[in-house]
Amino acid sequence: MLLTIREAISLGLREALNNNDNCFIMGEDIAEYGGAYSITKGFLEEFGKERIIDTPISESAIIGAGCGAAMAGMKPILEIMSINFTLLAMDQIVNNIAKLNYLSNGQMNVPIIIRTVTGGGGQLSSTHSQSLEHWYASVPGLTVVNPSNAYDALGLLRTSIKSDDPILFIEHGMIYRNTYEVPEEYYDVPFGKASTLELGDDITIISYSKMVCVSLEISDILKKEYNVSCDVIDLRTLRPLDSESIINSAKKTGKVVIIEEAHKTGGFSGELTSIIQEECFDYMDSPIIRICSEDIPIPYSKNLEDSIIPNAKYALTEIIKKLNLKKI
Amino acid sequence: MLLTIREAISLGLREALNNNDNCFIMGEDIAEYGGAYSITKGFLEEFGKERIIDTPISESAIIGAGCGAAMAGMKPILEIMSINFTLLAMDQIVNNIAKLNYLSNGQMNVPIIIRTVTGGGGQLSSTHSQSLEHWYASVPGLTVVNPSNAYDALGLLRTSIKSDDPILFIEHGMIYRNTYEVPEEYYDVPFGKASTLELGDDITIISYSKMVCVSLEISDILKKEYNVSCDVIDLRTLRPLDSESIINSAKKTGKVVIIEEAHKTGGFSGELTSIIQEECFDYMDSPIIRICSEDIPIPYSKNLEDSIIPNAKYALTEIIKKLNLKKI
Amino acid sequence: MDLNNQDLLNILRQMIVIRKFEQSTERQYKRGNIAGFLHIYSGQEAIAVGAIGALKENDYIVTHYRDHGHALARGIDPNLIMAELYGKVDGTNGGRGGSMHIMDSSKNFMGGYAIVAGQLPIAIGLAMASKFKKKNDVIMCFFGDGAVNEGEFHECMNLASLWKLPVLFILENNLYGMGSSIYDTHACGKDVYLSIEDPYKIPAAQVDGMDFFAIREIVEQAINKIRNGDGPFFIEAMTYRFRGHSIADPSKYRDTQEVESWVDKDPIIFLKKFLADKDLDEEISKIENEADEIVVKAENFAENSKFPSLDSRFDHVVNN
Amino acid sequence: MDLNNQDLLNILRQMIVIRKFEQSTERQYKRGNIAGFLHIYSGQEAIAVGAIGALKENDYIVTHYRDHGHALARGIDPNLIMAELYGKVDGTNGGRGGSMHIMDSSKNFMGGYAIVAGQLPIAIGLAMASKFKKKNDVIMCFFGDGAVNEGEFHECMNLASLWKLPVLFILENNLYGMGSSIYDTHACGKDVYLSIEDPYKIPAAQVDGMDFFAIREIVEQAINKIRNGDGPFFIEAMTYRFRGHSIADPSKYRDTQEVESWVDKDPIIFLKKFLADKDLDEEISKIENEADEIVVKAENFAENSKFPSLDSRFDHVVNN
Ligand SMILES: Cc1ncc(C[n+]2csc(CCOP(=O)(O)OP(=O)(O)O)c2C)c(N)n1
Ligand SMILES: Cc1ncc(C[n+]2csc(CCOP(=O)(O)OP(=O)(O)O)c2C)c(N)n1
Ligand SMILES: [Mg+2]
Ligand SMILES: [Mg+2]
Repeated sequence: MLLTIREAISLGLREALNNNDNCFIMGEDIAEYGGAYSITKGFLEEFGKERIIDTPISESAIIGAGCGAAMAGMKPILEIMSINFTLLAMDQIVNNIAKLNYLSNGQMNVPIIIRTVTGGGGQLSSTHSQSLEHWYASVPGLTVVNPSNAYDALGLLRTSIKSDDPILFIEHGMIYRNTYEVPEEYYDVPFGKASTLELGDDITIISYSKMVCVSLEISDILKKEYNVSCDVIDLRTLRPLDSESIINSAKKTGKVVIIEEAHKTGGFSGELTSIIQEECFDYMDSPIIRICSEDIPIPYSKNLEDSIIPNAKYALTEIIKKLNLKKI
Repeated sequence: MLLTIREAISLGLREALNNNDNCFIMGEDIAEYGGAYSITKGFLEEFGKERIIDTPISESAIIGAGCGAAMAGMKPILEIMSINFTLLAMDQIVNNIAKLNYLSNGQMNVPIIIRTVTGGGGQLSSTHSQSLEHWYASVPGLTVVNPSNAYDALGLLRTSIKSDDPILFIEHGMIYRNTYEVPEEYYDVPFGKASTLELGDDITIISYSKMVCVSLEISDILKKEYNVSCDVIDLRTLRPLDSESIINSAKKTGKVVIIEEAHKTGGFSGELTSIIQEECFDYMDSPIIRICSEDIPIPYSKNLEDSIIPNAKYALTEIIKKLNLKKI
Repeated sequence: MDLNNQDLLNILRQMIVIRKFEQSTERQYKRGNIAGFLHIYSGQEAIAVGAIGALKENDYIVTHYRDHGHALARGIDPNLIMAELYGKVDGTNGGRGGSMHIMDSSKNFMGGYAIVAGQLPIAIGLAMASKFKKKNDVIMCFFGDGAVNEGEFHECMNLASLWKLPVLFILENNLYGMGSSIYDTHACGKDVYLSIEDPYKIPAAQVDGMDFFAIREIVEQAINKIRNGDGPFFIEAMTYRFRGHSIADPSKYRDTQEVESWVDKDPIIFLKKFLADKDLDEEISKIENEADEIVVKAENFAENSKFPSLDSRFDHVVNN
Repeated sequence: MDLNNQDLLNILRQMIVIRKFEQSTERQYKRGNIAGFLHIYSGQEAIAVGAIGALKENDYIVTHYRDHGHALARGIDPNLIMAELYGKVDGTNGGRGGSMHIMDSSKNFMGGYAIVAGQLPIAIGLAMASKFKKKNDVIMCFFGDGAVNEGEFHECMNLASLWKLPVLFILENNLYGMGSSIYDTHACGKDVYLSIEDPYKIPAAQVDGMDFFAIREIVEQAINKIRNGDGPFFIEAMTYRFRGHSIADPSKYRDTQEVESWVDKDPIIFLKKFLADKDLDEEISKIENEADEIVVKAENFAENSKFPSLDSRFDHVVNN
């Protein structure tokens, strides 16, 4: 069936609610309003207000409450409208949700899913356009999921629902409407397994979330116009990270490009680079190329925003220049 | 004069209060109690309660208030007992303090200093032992200072006080008592200039904060027992970062070790590695070595904590193994 | 409050300019000249105009993302505000902020903030500075009913009271935070002011937010007390937004009867009625025309302004 | 509350065990067997014993870092608690938590939390689960007066009330948060309960925290109401910590007179006085001896337990 990412996520949430009586959804304006991104539209009518819970604007208490409910055997799915607002609940996520299993020596599980929306591109200015998933990906105890398409969104959501670990399920606001073929029959997508969306020999392109779309666009042009074939690797989950796929591909191609929406300095691209240079030192033909947002707060003005967040044109220019590619 | 880091910081704060009538200090238990780490002991008596302000336990409002005061021409110095507690004020730091200058197109300065304490090693368990400075170092707009000794602490604090930018001044709880020679006469230490504490030819060791002590210990042993000489680079400020010093040293030695207390995955070591491999690709003899805390919440038990946070013994073992060094 | 006819006409003019400005922003959004999030102030004009008009030049204002009305009431040039909405270089923030972040430090208009309740601590800090410097400046801090549920709100009430800070908190209670009714999100229901005075020892009052005179009166009283050194004051102005939460919101969660009953209390019509027997019809229709002109001028100005140059994007990330 | 002599002796015993346990932890800290932060509960025993004793097995408890008293009152083996303080593998948390994080899920003791107010949202969530599953379990949530100033506290009061959750909030108001007096940090002064009932519509009461009977009585009433489906209840127990904030604190900010006046109200002496004319002297001195033995046994147990193996450090970071 053809599904948008939005529909795929809605479908997965419906499944979770249908299959698990202890599963409930809560968040700001998710019930009556249907969610800021309409993911839970109609859920209130379908599942009732005990399971589809509108909350006050109290991110910290809400996320902490999700933690407590999970500890008591529930399966809470929280929606936080924007990853920017998770900053208000950072303490609950990092100090309680991520650590309780370890701190209690395995006595307490926190099987919570926190769904939120990352990224810029909507002219929402600097406080509403950040990509912060790499911070969470650096916290032991968390699982960080970043789907780039409807197939993965549904498959990873199913795995999230089965998991007993706390999960940050991070959607990108600008690709909700992208449409993909998704099987009717049940499948899921495991954590820690990247997917190779294109197979090639010359360059490895690593990305996740919306930047996968950019990667695919580039890979296409590189093939057609430069006769260069790429492995396009979609990490799918930042934590756990599929180092193996990255390493194998880097060893094969000897040339790696990482495309990430986070600011360059301190983004996850540094981690990826480090792993590759640690494991593939002798295989690399040239420096790993990082294509990221510039180190500038994302401004409102469209031309400025566009010039800061990576797009295919910019990425291509960089790659061609740095790898000295020639048109056929 | 001989000063501990604690004394150097106290001295710098006294200077600031004496030289700038608009400077005030606020934080939890900094006045009457003298500060959780006794940095502001005696300040209340010396400067009065209008300038040495005890606050309720309200991190978000306090830090945001510092922002507002700075916008109105004050020079607020805030103390947050532990970098772990800054998570409760993350939104104010990241969305207001870091961005207002940019967002207002230069109309609004936020010349605030937030002093806080990072690191583990005190058996404070997982919520009180984190090293989170690399998160802040990834935020455009912030300046992130991590002194490793009394000379730098005082010199960097003086620069922080003169700066019109928002500064996170991050101290390490386990080295406050270390003693150093500090000049009587005025000096300061600029941002974005690393210091090379040992000069060598064979290996570049990069670190900051407490891990500089570890680096110096290792460098000493490497020289004496392995006849290996090291550049020991103390970054001093993570943002702005002195890429130049790093690059020059890496080009010279061709071997780089980064020692950092943050968890390995997603720490700042990845950023450093990336820069080096981007700029010194052809100069590197072997993969850059990252020595960091393991990806585990820091537990209370001393033997576990010690096994997770890098120390000289562990770092040395790693370096010797990875670089295949032989005793003389 | 001693207002002659000319004063009243000025006030009406301000309110009409805001209304027409907002109608323009909606149009321009649909044409694609404005983007991002856009929150319309229509219906709440009496509050901005009533409150801000009582301030002196040196006083400060902070508010939230629904900030066009406050900016206009503070006398910021509509051209610059509109240019900001268009993302142009002549905008108040040079196009970096957009609708949610109008800032003009030359008018001590310290900005719109887009994180709910995030501006309250800023107000606390501005007030600390005012007090520290013995300047007697008042800080006027606007926010919505949704902000009351953020913990930060409470931290700020406590600090303002403890330190007797010169802040005038103005809650624009339009009964909804996005699609959520205050009855579903606030334990004590709509009368928020009742939960301020006792726990925080901050004098608090509720006022009809559609009635310019009621607002101006209580605000003047409050400002007097604040300048007198009595510490903070809290005003809850009951109001309604005539449009959806943002331009993307069809506002289906409110029933038409409710909406209509509030539209009947339109603050502009209210003020016009008050002026009805003063023989000012001609002046009023002149005002309407002037307001139209102001808005058209602003649109043209914004249209003709340039986008910021790409090179400028690096400016002001840091100073040093 | 219907307590015979045996019950009362048991209660006294619990309080004495806590006191002697705390005295032991101070000694062992000085000897280097315990490290990190250590917060002593001495002086507040009547609250933990009075409140927790009124719970059923299925009820839940969360508290803050000053948690030894609550853990002991819940019946967690003192050996395991002491082993945790020693950082040993037999500790409640296998040595991973230390003093601030005693946890025992087999007793629904969901732990001590070290971020001020961080446990309150957890209580909200446990209560949501209880309500959702129609289990009628009560969640007892302890916290200090300092926690009241965190925004999270207010968010949680609002949620508990809005959703009528089965939480019993117990504020142990010992008048100080670290070195800060509640008068300097809380706008409404020491009587926090006065700022709960009206704004949040949560019934609230203040009680003498040194008086076991007063506590048990109000807690039983509160639990009855909560189990009855009436929603949350808030108790402010006025108390005092006899020692510094933590073992590192010489507590110079409190004057001796104040300290002495509270030591005169020692909850253990209070209970002993109540028992004075019941001819139980022999039993009581037996209890004192037993308590000594329990503590010595715990020390020995902890001493003899092993440190966790280094390999085990990877366990439970995640499940999958
Ligand atoms: C911390 C945070 N949470 C959520 C949002 C999303 N959001 C934007 S406005 C809004 C409603 C606020 O309502 P209210 O304070 O009543 O102001 P109004 O829009 O009614 O003027 C929400 C939930 C946000 N911007 N910040
Ligand atoms: C968010 C946060 N801020 C600050 C601290 C440091 N701190 C630990 S305990 C404490 C005082 C808390 O006082 P109170 O809640 O009254 O509890 P008490 O210690 O008196 O039992 C402070 C400030 C912390 N642990 N967490
Ligand atoms: Mg509202
Ligand atoms: Mg206390």
